[in-house]
Amino acid sequence: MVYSILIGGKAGLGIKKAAQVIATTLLHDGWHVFQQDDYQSLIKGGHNFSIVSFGTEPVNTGYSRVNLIISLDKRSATEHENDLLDDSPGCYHIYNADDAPDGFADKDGRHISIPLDSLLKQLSSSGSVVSMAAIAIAFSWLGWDADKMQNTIKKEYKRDREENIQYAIHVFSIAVTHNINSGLARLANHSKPKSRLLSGNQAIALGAWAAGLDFYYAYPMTPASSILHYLALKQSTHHIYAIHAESELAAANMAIGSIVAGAKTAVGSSGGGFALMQEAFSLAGMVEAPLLCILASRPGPATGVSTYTAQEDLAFALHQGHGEFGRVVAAPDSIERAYSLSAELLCLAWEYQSPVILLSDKHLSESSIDFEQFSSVPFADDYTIVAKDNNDYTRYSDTEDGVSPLLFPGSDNVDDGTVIKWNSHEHVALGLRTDKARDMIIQKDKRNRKSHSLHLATKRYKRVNIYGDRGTPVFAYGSSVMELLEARKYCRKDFRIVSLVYLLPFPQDELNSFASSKALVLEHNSSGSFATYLQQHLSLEIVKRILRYDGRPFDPKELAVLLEEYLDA
Amino acid sequence: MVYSILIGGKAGLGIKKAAQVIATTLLHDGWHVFQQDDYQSLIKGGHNFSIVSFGTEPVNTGYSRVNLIISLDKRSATEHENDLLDDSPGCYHIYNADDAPDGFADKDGRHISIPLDSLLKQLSSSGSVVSMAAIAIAFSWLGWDADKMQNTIKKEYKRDREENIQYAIHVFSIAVTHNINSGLARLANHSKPKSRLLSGNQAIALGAWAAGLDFYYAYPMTPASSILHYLALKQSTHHIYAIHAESELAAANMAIGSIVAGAKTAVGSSGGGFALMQEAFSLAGMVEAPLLCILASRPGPATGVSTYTAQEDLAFALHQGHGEFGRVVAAPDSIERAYSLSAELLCLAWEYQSPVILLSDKHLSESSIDFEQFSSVPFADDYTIVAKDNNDYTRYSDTEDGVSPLLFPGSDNVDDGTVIKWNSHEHVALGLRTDKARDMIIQKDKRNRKSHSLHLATKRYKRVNIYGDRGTPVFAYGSSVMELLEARKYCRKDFRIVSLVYLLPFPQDELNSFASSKALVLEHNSSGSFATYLQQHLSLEIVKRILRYDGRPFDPKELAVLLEEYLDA
Amino acid sequence: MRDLSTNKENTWCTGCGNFGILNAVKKAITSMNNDGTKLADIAITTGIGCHGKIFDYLALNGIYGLHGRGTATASGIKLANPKLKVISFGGDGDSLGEGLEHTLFAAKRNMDITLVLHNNGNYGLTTGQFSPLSRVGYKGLSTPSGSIERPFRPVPLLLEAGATFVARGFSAKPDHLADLMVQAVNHKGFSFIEVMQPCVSYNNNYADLNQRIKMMEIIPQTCSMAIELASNEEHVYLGVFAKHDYPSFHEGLYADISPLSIRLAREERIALLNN
Amino acid sequence: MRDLSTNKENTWCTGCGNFGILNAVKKAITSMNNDGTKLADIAITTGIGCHGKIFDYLALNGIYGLHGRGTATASGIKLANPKLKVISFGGDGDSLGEGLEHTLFAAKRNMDITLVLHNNGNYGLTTGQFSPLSRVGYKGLSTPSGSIERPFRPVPLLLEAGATFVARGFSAKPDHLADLMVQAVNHKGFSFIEVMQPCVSYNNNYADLNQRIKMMEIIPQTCSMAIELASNEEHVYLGVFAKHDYPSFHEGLYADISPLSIRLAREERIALLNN
Ligand SMILES: Cc1ncc(C[n+]2csc(CCOP(=O)(O)OP(=O)(O)O)c2C)c(N)n1
Ligand SMILES: Cc1ncc(C[n+]2csc(CCOP(=O)(O)OP(=O)(O)O)c2C)c(N)n1
Ligand code: SF4
Ligand code: SF4
Ligand SMILES: [Mg+2]
Ligand SMILES: [Mg+2]
Repeated sequence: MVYSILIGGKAGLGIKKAAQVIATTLLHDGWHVFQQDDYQSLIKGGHNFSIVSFGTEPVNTGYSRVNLIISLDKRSATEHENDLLDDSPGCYHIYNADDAPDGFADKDGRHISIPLDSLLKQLSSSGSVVSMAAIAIAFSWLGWDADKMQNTIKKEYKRDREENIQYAIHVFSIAVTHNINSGLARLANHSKPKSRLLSGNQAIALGAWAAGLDFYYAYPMTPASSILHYLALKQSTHHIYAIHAESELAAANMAIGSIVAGAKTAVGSSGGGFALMQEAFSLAGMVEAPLLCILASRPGPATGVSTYTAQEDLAFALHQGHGEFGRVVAAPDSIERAYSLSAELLCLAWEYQSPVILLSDKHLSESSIDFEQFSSVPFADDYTIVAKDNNDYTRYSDTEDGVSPLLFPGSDNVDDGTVIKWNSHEHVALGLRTDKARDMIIQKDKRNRKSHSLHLATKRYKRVNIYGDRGTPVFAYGSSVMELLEARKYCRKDFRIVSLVYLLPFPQDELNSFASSKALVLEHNSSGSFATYLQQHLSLEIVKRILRYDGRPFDPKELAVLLEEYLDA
Repeated sequence: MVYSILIGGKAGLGIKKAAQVIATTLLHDGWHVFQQDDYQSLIKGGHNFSIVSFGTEPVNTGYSRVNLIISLDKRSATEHENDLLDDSPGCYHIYNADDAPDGFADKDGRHISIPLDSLLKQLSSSGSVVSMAAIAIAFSWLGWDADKMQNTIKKEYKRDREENIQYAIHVFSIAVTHNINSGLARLANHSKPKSRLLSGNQAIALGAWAAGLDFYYAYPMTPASSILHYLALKQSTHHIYAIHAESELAAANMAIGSIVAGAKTAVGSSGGGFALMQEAFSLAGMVEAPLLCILASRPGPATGVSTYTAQEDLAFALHQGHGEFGRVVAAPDSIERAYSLSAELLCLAWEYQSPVILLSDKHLSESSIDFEQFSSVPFADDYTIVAKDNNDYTRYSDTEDGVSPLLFPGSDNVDDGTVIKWNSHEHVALGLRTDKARDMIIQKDKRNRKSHSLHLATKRYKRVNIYGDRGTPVFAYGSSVMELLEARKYCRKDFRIVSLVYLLPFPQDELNSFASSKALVLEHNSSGSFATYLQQHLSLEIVKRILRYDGRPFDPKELAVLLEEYLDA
Repeated sequence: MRDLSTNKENTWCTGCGNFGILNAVKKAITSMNNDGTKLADIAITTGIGCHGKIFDYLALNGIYGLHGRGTATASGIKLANPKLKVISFGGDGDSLGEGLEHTLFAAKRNMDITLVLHNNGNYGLTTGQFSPLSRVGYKGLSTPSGSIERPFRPVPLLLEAGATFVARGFSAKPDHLADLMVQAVNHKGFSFIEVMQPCVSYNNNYADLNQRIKMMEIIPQTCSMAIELASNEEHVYLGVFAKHDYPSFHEGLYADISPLSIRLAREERIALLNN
Repeated sequence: MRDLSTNKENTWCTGCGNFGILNAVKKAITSMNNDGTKLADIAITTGIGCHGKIFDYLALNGIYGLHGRGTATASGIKLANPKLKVISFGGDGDSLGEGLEHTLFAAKRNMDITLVLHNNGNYGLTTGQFSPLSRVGYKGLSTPSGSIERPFRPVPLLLEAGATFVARGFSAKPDHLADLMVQAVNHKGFSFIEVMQPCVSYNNNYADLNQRIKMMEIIPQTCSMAIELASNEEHVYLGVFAKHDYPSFHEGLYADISPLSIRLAREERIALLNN
């Protein structure tokens, strides 16, 4: 069973934080959790809501029809009026009596009002702590006691501690009188105090860091910004430097500079910012810079819809940058996989001196799950120990696998006799510019061989995940896989989820067995670019392309109904 | 028969200009000509050469094995020593006795030296007129007389006129004593004084202008720069404004601004600059701006090889810009077609309010042919006459074909009641920003319908050219088609050239009949991206991908030999 | 005059300085309209950020373009139709970070447009990161230990770049600001208004500004006096720092011709080509 | 010291000012090497243009990057390894046009790198189009009737942006220029040298410059004096216009730590994560 709590209200009230506190408390109790946040491009006001879904099994995506709704304002009460599950007992919509829609009343004993604002005013508070009410209500619903609530708030909120607690206790006691206890028992013996809430972007950041990341350059852009913010916070403990540059162009070119000096470096943005990095991305291809690029998508084109989710950038990622050069494009299909994939990609980039793209989307990047243990992941070589006598060193020596040894200016094994030259023009082995026909062919061939080596090397990782062992294959990548995994729990018909983590090179070996199958494809865009890409490599008979392009993730049960319909067809 | 003259020497000596003068004189005499220029990224020195090929039939590309070589310096004599046709009579290599390679001598009566520098010094000239020698030698070889030469020089050179003529006469008389007359008769009754030399970039510029272009924004980048230069020269006569902006980002965003104000506008660059325009390109998709983009390719990635040719940017052009939006990508397969295609694309852009890409390459953009008559081409509507009462106007009204009427601020049919709002965010019909699920779907669907309409509309133009009516199809696009056309003159085996002028939408109707055929593909890159693209849409059996990626065009006879080999296979 | 408002829900934080700017714009447009400027002849452009939302709240023609490119799109509009009065609204991140180049080149060219810079000292919309105008030590999500970069000085910078009208206003003084806007828009050439705009959520300097502002009654006589006043540490001077005459770019390009009005017809073009 | 030359054919026009700059660089590097700077600890970056070719003629470590992005790549190098002396060579189109933003931000941050600006008043390599430093009326292929834009004033502009060492040299005075280069590279913080560089092919101002140059013996005492001298219409002043102390960006970021030297090992990282 999966249960869900939705908290809705104005931006700026701390709704996301309240949801995080609830989710964290749940996961320490041993629950698996999934938190997703729906917010608008504004700072205060409007309508935001966060959903925490939890269960005894891993929860792969959030549910939009929920067991408990906490509406802090009128708009939330209206917008979510119909989001309460009606087939389950113990479901309640607690709304703010002081800011309720006209004529909104408890129709069925499940819509209950509490005067959240007037209670707050009684305590003559500033009003910014109204989200404490959400915590109080949730705790009461979960059957947790006031002590646990107090301790939690103490731990999680630094400011206005006393006020917060007083208010929460007040609301809690009223909630208790309404007897909204869900009856959910605390999980016996499953307490996991070491577990933590981890977002997709945190997983990406930490995976790259675990593999050796030194520098991160970016210009803020939703939904990639939190990578920058998170890494900036870690400077002193993790010795990672996160630099907010003057633009994406600056970020990408600075990143390549840092790579020239030997630092493991990544950049990240969303589509618009990544578009601005394209000349530099191509530069990485030419100079053979191992640049890890994180592309977290949102609906486009142009500025698009800044705070919602989409998978519109696949073809863009596959073909970015002018001219020919090799790359890898891969998309994590879970937050855990985001961690390991980010590490794998940094390693591939360095081993094969190539740009790589980690493709994510808002839903994966900004949602969070419970996470217990950081596994050991591949680590990128630092290439500081190479042959002693480097005086004949040439940056682009022509090798069999296309990979030329790396040396870095200023590093210990480099002396005054060495000359290390990287060049954005076509070049000879030494790194000096050329326009000669023969030289052009040599270096292009070298890079092509390297790209081939890089593509072969991806086979050492798990490029495709297949979930399930019978039924129609349903293809997906990125956060769509999370939706499918969760929907599968409710689907009476068998299906297999075929999840492409590595998208380029196309994981042909792993997928050949699906040739000529009937299949479904799920993706979050209107053009079916992923389905098209699949068909370019596999002769699939795609029975249905399930396309969603309104920026919202699927509710898993809703998706299950859709899947059943198409699986029957 | 096709004849060719090659002039080689240092940059800065006016070699290209001399070749143009020869080519122009030839075409006025009724010859078809093709001029191509091989130059390096430098201003003075190095090694440049220009080739003028001419014949009684249209010449589609230049020949690198030639009938007459004029080497102004040692390097040219060495580099082109083996470029003389050995199977034809009347072939000569005239080199500079004062700057000749050691031991270089007239082995076979065809390598003849003239002391070009000392002759010049006798006239105590500045030395910048040494290219006059080329004109003199060529005229002598062509059997033209000194008067014609004098008149030509007078007409074509404004500076140092007297010096030029004196020197040319001097060289001419010596050349005559060497009796290098090719024996080529002047074409009887074929004088075409109205004919002119037209480069690919001029054709592109004039085609767009003929269709109504008002503004051109660019930042110089070879091989696109000459569009900017050419249009800048035409301001007062043609009422076209060519603006050299501070960067490609500026150019593209200024262009969209001008479109908002109702101007027909284009931008142009090569791959690196176009990469910098990608965010704005996506903006054009979202705001529905009819932006004509000219992408003239050179070898990449990054800075690449700035003055040579390549076709590496097909996938880049097809998939550019983040997010989903429609576009057309088309590549002229001749300089004439560049003129009409440029016009067609501007019209399509405006009718369907979409960005379009004209894909060219250095060889097509910077080579020149004889051109007689500018045909009437489609003309882009100026959309200034719409419904009278515009007070309910909404920029993005939801229409059946996806095309919403256009109005421009400040234009005569717009009054104070009208509000015209373009928006880079997802928007409602009025152009105000939205993040609502329903609104997102409406506008995405509208744009998709429009893209479909746009794609259908391309059918009104000749999207595919098929040359020949039997034999194996050889697929190509852009300047590769010119090479094939010329090679076909020498190929003993029949083949058909299948030239895709419109690349996106894929011209399926025109090509379905080739499904399952054996085919060859010719393109100038190392990855075979065009062949891959073809196979994604047609089940071709590609027997051979002929890939050339050293920046140089094929010599047609050399290509013919290759083709024969593969056609036999 | 018709209403300048739209039906779009306003999503600025309560108390945000942007409200004052919006008011000032409406006042300025109303006054210009009274003086004969048609609404149809006004076009606005914006960048992306809290400031950019002003686009949605103004029933005026224009384009809500890309982050940082507002002066570029504005320049394009002006060049195509010089009759239009073009006003661009930019953020400090937008116009002096991502789009610095376009801002300075518009000034250099003396492009006849107006840039209203919403200087709230941070990136409001993306949750308060430091901006090119944030003070040293500013703590935002990307600079949790405090920014180590000195801010640009917008007025001297724009003057140096070539702006021919440079002023400073305050969102809490909408009448004064409206007056500056009218002057700026009527100025022939590039006009720049730095608007001090408190951001209640991330950089609430309202009280501080309110206490430090000082009105300039006249335009400083020399450029160096203007720079000194503009960068005074104690007072935040408001008013016009500099105004001088110089031909604007479009005049240099095509004098007083309106390019779209002298377009050649289809047949004229083909005839000219074959001439 | 080993030879600083490469085997790459030099393709600058005979008489080009770039030769003087190349000479000066070699002199400066030799002198720094004599004073203990290892060649291995120097890195150069360049933009694209005639100036950029200096990359190929110098046997020094570095990257020949993209047009306009030279100071960005230089900044990235410096941040990764602060031990390196990083010198960026830029063109006027490159560093003040396409890459203006990076140039001004490097100055703003007081990034400890040196920018040598090859001011030849045009885009040499792309056949002489006008540049951000071309005078009004300059005729190039993109401005056949003469440029209508006023040039930027590089010295005042960079000063305003925050550069802490600003100087001007002349390609025909390689000894003086070499000396400026040594000072600039040794300066802690962003150093900028505008090098007046005749372009014999498109902007041959050698004679004019030669006659107008004037050496400054001392650093002007105030910023406004510096600006006045730098923008003097009659004389082209050469020398150091300003030099002051301010912490450089990398010191602000991580003091005197060298980031790559304190990298955590693989196991330390996993352990820290699971802590
Ligand atoms: C190319 C690009 N990069 C990043 C963003 C994300 N973004 C939107 S607004 C903004 C900064 C806003 O700061 P500012 O310009 O000062 O505006 P304010 O919100 O403070 O008014 C950023 C980084 C974007 N929309 N486009
Ligand atoms: C993105 C991009 N745009 C355009 C170019 C073409 N380009 C190469 S050099 C150059 C201008 C050179 O001018 P400048 O920087 O002044 O250098 P100079 O040649 O005068 O030394 C241009 C426009 C390019 N390489 N990359
Ligand atoms: S975040 Fe700041 S600038 Fe943005 S709306 Fe809120 S107060 Fe205004
Ligand atoms: S074009 Fe000018 S800058 Fe370039 S090499 Fe020649 S003289 Fe030097
Ligand atoms: Mg701001
Ligand atoms: Mg220059």
